[in-house]
Amino acid sequence: MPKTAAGRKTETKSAKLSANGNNKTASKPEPDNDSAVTDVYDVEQAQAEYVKRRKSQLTAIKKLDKDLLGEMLYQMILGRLFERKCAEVYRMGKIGGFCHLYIGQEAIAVGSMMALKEGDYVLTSYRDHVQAMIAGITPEAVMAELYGKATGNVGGKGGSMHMFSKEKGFFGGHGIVGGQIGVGTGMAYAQKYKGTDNVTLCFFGEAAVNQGLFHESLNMAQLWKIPCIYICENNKYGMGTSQARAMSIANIAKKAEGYGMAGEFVDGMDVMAVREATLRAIERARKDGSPTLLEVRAYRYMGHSMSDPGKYRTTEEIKKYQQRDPIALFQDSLKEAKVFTDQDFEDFNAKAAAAVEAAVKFADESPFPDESELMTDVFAE
Amino acid sequence: MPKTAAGRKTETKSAKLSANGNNKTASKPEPDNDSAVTDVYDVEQAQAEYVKRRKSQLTAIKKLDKDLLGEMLYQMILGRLFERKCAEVYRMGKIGGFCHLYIGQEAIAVGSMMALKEGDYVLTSYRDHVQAMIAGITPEAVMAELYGKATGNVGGKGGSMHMFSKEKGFFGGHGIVGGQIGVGTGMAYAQKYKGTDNVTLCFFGEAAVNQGLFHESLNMAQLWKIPCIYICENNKYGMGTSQARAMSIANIAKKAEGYGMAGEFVDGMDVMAVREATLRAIERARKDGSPTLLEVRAYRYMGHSMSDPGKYRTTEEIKKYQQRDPIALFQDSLKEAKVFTDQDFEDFNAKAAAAVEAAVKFADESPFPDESELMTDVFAE
Amino acid sequence: MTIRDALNAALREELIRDENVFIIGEEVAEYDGAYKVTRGLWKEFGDKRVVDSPITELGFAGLGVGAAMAGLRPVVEFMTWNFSILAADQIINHAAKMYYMSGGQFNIPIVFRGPNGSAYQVSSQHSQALEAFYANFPGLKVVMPSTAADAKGLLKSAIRDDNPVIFLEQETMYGMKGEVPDDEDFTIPLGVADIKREGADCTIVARSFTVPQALKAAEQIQAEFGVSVEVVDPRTIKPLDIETIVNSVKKTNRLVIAEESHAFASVGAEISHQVMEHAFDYLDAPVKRISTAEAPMPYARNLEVAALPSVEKIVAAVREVCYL
Amino acid sequence: MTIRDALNAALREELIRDENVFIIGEEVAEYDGAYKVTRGLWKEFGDKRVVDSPITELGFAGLGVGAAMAGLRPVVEFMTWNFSILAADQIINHAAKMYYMSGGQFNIPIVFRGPNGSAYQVSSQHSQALEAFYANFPGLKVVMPSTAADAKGLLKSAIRDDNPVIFLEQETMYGMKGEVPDDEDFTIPLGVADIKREGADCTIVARSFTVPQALKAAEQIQAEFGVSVEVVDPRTIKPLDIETIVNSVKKTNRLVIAEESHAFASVGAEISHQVMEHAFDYLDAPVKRISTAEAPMPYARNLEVAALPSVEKIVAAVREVCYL
Ligand SMILES: Cc1ncc(C[n+]2csc(CCOP(=O)(O)OP(=O)(O)O)c2C)c(N)n1
Ligand SMILES: Cc1ncc(C[n+]2csc(CCOP(=O)(O)OP(=O)(O)O)c2C)c(N)n1
Ligand SMILES: [Mg+2]
Ligand SMILES: [Mg+2]
Repeated sequence: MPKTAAGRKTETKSAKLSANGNNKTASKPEPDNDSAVTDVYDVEQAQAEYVKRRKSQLTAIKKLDKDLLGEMLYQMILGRLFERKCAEVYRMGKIGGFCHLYIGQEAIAVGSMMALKEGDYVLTSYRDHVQAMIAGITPEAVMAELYGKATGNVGGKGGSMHMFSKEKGFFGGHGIVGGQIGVGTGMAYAQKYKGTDNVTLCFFGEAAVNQGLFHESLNMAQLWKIPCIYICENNKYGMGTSQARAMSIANIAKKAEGYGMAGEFVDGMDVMAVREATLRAIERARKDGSPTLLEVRAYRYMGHSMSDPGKYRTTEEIKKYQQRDPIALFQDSLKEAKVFTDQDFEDFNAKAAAAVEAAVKFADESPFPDESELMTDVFAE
Repeated sequence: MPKTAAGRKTETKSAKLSANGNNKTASKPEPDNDSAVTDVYDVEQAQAEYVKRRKSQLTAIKKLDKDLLGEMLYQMILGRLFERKCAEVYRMGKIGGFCHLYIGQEAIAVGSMMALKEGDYVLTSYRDHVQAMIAGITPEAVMAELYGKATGNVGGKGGSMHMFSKEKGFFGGHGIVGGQIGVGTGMAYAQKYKGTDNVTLCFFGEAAVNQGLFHESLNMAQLWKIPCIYICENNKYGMGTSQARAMSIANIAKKAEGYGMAGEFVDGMDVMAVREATLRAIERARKDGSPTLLEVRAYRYMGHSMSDPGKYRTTEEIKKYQQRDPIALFQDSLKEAKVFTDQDFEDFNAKAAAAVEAAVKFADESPFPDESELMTDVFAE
Repeated sequence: MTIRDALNAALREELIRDENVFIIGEEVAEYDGAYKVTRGLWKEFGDKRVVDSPITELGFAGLGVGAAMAGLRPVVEFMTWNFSILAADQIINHAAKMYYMSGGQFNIPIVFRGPNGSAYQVSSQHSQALEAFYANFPGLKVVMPSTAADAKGLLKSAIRDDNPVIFLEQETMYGMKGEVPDDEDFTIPLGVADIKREGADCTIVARSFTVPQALKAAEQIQAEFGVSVEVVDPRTIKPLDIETIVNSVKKTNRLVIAEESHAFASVGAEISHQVMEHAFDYLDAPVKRISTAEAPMPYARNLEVAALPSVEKIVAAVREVCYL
Repeated sequence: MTIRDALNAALREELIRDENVFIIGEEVAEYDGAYKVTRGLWKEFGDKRVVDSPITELGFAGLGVGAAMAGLRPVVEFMTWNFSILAADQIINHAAKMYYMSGGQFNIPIVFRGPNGSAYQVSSQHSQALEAFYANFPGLKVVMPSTAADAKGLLKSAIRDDNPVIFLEQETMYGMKGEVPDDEDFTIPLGVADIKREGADCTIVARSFTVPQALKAAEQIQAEFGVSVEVVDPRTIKPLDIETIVNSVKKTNRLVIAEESHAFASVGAEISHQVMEHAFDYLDAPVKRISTAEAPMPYARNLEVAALPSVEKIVAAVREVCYL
């Protein structure tokens, strides 16, 4: 009988349903040692591998345009500061509904999206503020949307989970776990149908992989060579449920084989690694439409949403993953490669902080939508 | 980029969406040579492998109880003759709605179901007459159901697609492609929950594998060790669409790996091979609930349903597969093993033919349900 | 021309007219469609425009939604609407809401179509009429043609519409014949009811499956009682042309609603309520509704017939509201 | 006791009473439930009885249906009913029809439960009220409690019922308090409406979200106009206790229906139609319906408030039907 593949340290055992459960009194969880779901992301090992590829990475960094590197770092910092501010103003009651923050995962969006070209498309889940800004929606418009203001990027109609910009090729912001996997497949289908060599980046969490739509979409994508790049942001948890408690295998990239698709595992704390893996996937997709499944492993620093007390994990665990903070790692490399100095980093930080402040001010000062807006945009004319 | 695994002769290429499709006039299918979906079932190779294991199979046959072997053969013959009769009376207008025949696949149901024990459960798709009879529903009750008579096994309420018997552990007869995969997972879940070592056999076609529910169910089954044996009856077509045109890989058993599940490929024309693979799966399942995915390859001799003209395949193709007819193969072995003689085969045939005639007579003479039945069985009291 | 051929012609003309239109669904291409509505289209237009999908309803509906967001105009066939329930999340949570939740940026020009309702003993999992299911959600248009001309004109409008349209056909009606204008620009606007038969004494609002029944019932009533029945076919359920219905009721003062769907929270209930809202003082009898029995559909022919609306049931209903 | 705690108590008591009862859903166990309805149950009953599922709505609904066929009594939580749309095929095509299509052999004793409707700015994909969606299908019972006592008594009945029950809660009401009998055998039968306030001049039929609103509206109308409003809460949508509603209307001659769902083909439309059927001659004014606006739910607080039913809207409706 096959054991679950790969995986490093055994962490959680999946145990359910004891076979001798006929006792009337409650039975306690009974660990099932036969089941080998393992930790999806071992910090030490990831770091060891990172150290190994560090040298070639520095070479790669030196070859890149300084402006691009600066923009990559800036977007990561902006994303970080913007999300921190969201938490702050959410607690003040300025943002309503759900609010899912991206802190800790910045390297994924930046590394992948900044490898795109004009005409490529992006879509993601409800955890969408940072992707929206990288796509080019202004922090003002995103923050105003979070406030539910008329100046928000969708006029206050969508809120945190539903950022969109047709102009910037940003196709949302979707609230149904996994729903965007089908939609993204269709967007890429249209790109190929129209005869372009454009691609779609479709982001989703590791828990979304368990949805049937993932399976249906990947089969069609490989069958028809649809140029969709499926980026699974494996941040270890779907709400309070760790991957080990929800999925029968540890290595999601391996699922690609079941579709005959290219699959790759990527260190999501390393923005350059994300960039390079994305570029490989993009090359395949532009050539003949071949799709790719990337499993990018990172960690969600904050709770699932602003209303999550986060009792399902320890502070130690969080601290452990934070040792490999994507911004810190990237700054180290940039410094070592002599692209930027500490002063530059401070400047980026200051610029991002100012942008965030401006966004909040803009949102604060903007009006709520007119009540007549309730009935507009139901149907296109 | 990974190629699709295994597979023998390349048969159909999946080609869609040409990248340069901007011409206003219709574009013809453009074969995509990069895509390696292969024939799922090569007759010569299957036969060669069969010949190889023939000797050990004869030994196995000799070890089995003669009554069991006789019952296996009889059920295969009965299934064959019953289905032929269905086609005949369907054309006479005695059966309404859809009617999906099982001819060519008898070894799958017989080989697997006759490996079960008391308390095990079975469910399948709309192609359910033969499974229903093996479970123990009488040919009379099945035929009367096809006629929509009050004496039918569900009182005329279900028809061809919806045979059920609680008493016999036969859980349907389901019309939504793939729907029974979720239901079967739950039945096996209940078996484990109740502390039994029973298992569920869940049958479905190869086209049902593309449904999201397959993916959702297999993940849960492996995660929680649910004793469900997933039997994919790969008869090469889902209606008029060959597997190669609907699925991005050829080897369905391989999909088990994406769930860390045991997976096995089985020759579905060889009833003994099906039996043995099922017994291996049953052993795993009884031990600790471990599920298995069996891909059992056979061929659908008839159209998808009685209304299918079957233009998507050639007579040659059908004939080719019929060379390895499961009943003929089994009879050869039984004869060579000196278990039964030609006279025995004739007797089985005669008995089955009589049973089918009796079923038709019973159905013909039975009354239609009383109109008051329309509103019964909507809710249980 | 049959309804089947009228639908086929509409698809063909729109495929020719706009290269962004493509058809996707199970068996729509090489098999010519499970019910032959797409017959010949794959041969004529090829793999790019007419696409056989795996059995993966949620998946190809989602693919359609994404393709529509990116500027294509997919026509998604469900082999029957029963299977669309698997795809309902993409229809309701995605197609219907995208335009609104994107603040008017991404409209979804998509048509979901296929046969709805019963089809001669195909039993409970294959016999549902789903118009109420979809009509409850804002953001979807819902269309139900009952004649060949309506089928063609409405399908062309649906494909040209910039919004998601639920287009519900009826398998047992595919072979019904009717005159169809031979004009490539012949369309019927969505949201306009059609008076299929003029009358003065009682209104029947029927749709799809029940329209031919209502017309027959009207003839019978006329012959037997000399009572003149008007038959109104809303054709589009959403937006609903309530005005035409209300005007008819204001004239006849009596209303029977005949529908193939189940009754509870049906489109018939909605029409009944709206008529009361707009013509309360004109009603001389309570609105009478004929729907499919409140049971899953049985297989046995006699039970199926008993479950479905029929000419007899409609006649009885008219007699009831007219006190005949 | 809050509605949340009442539901929790019902679940706990039924888990103790019958070992075939188990709870499955996303975050129901270790997380104590996304909205804490299952708080403490996993600690008390363990992995076997309270099961965290992957995000796989169709899958675990199907698992529940199969387990119910095999004799268990699953309580399936949808984190919100919006996500149940993904599972609708297992609910409608499988759970609802199994008993019928198996000729009465396999009943499905299952409860699907979770919050329905809006929940403070959670936007269009998370704010739908789905009672009409499910109530259209025979074979399902549909329950919508509005008080703590009803929540407990009805949930216990739902779990003990031998049929699939759609149990619709409301997130914004989980914290509402009310008296709850402290009796393990306290149940409320499905299918019995409750008169939440007696009155003589006008009837409001409200359910779930709109019940507290209707009660407030009734007080306001009483205070301002001296008009006495009766508030009827059907509690169970299917089977619907139309008799209690009709008797109320026969007394008051006026009816307002307040509901959180969208209007088109809603449960309100059904009640309106049935009232007309049974009390046509008693109605002194057309039935007035208050529903959520016919648009997907917007995020902005002011738009959301404008979209939803409210005390003010109900007051205005009562004034309209009473000509005040
Ligand atoms: C279909 C559906 N089911 C459940 C939810 C509730 N929900 C929102 S996010 C979430 C967890 C998703 O986890 P994952 O896919 O890993 O993404 P992450 O939040 O970690 O980015 C859940 C259960 C939902 N929005 N949609
Ligand atoms: C959800 C759903 N989609 C489509 C259909 C129509 N349909 C019935 S059988 C079938 C083909 C299924 O093929 P497969 O799973 O290979 O099983 P086989 O018929 O070959 O036994 C289709 C498309 C259906 N019944 N349910
Ligand atoms: Mg996650
Ligand atoms: Mg098949």
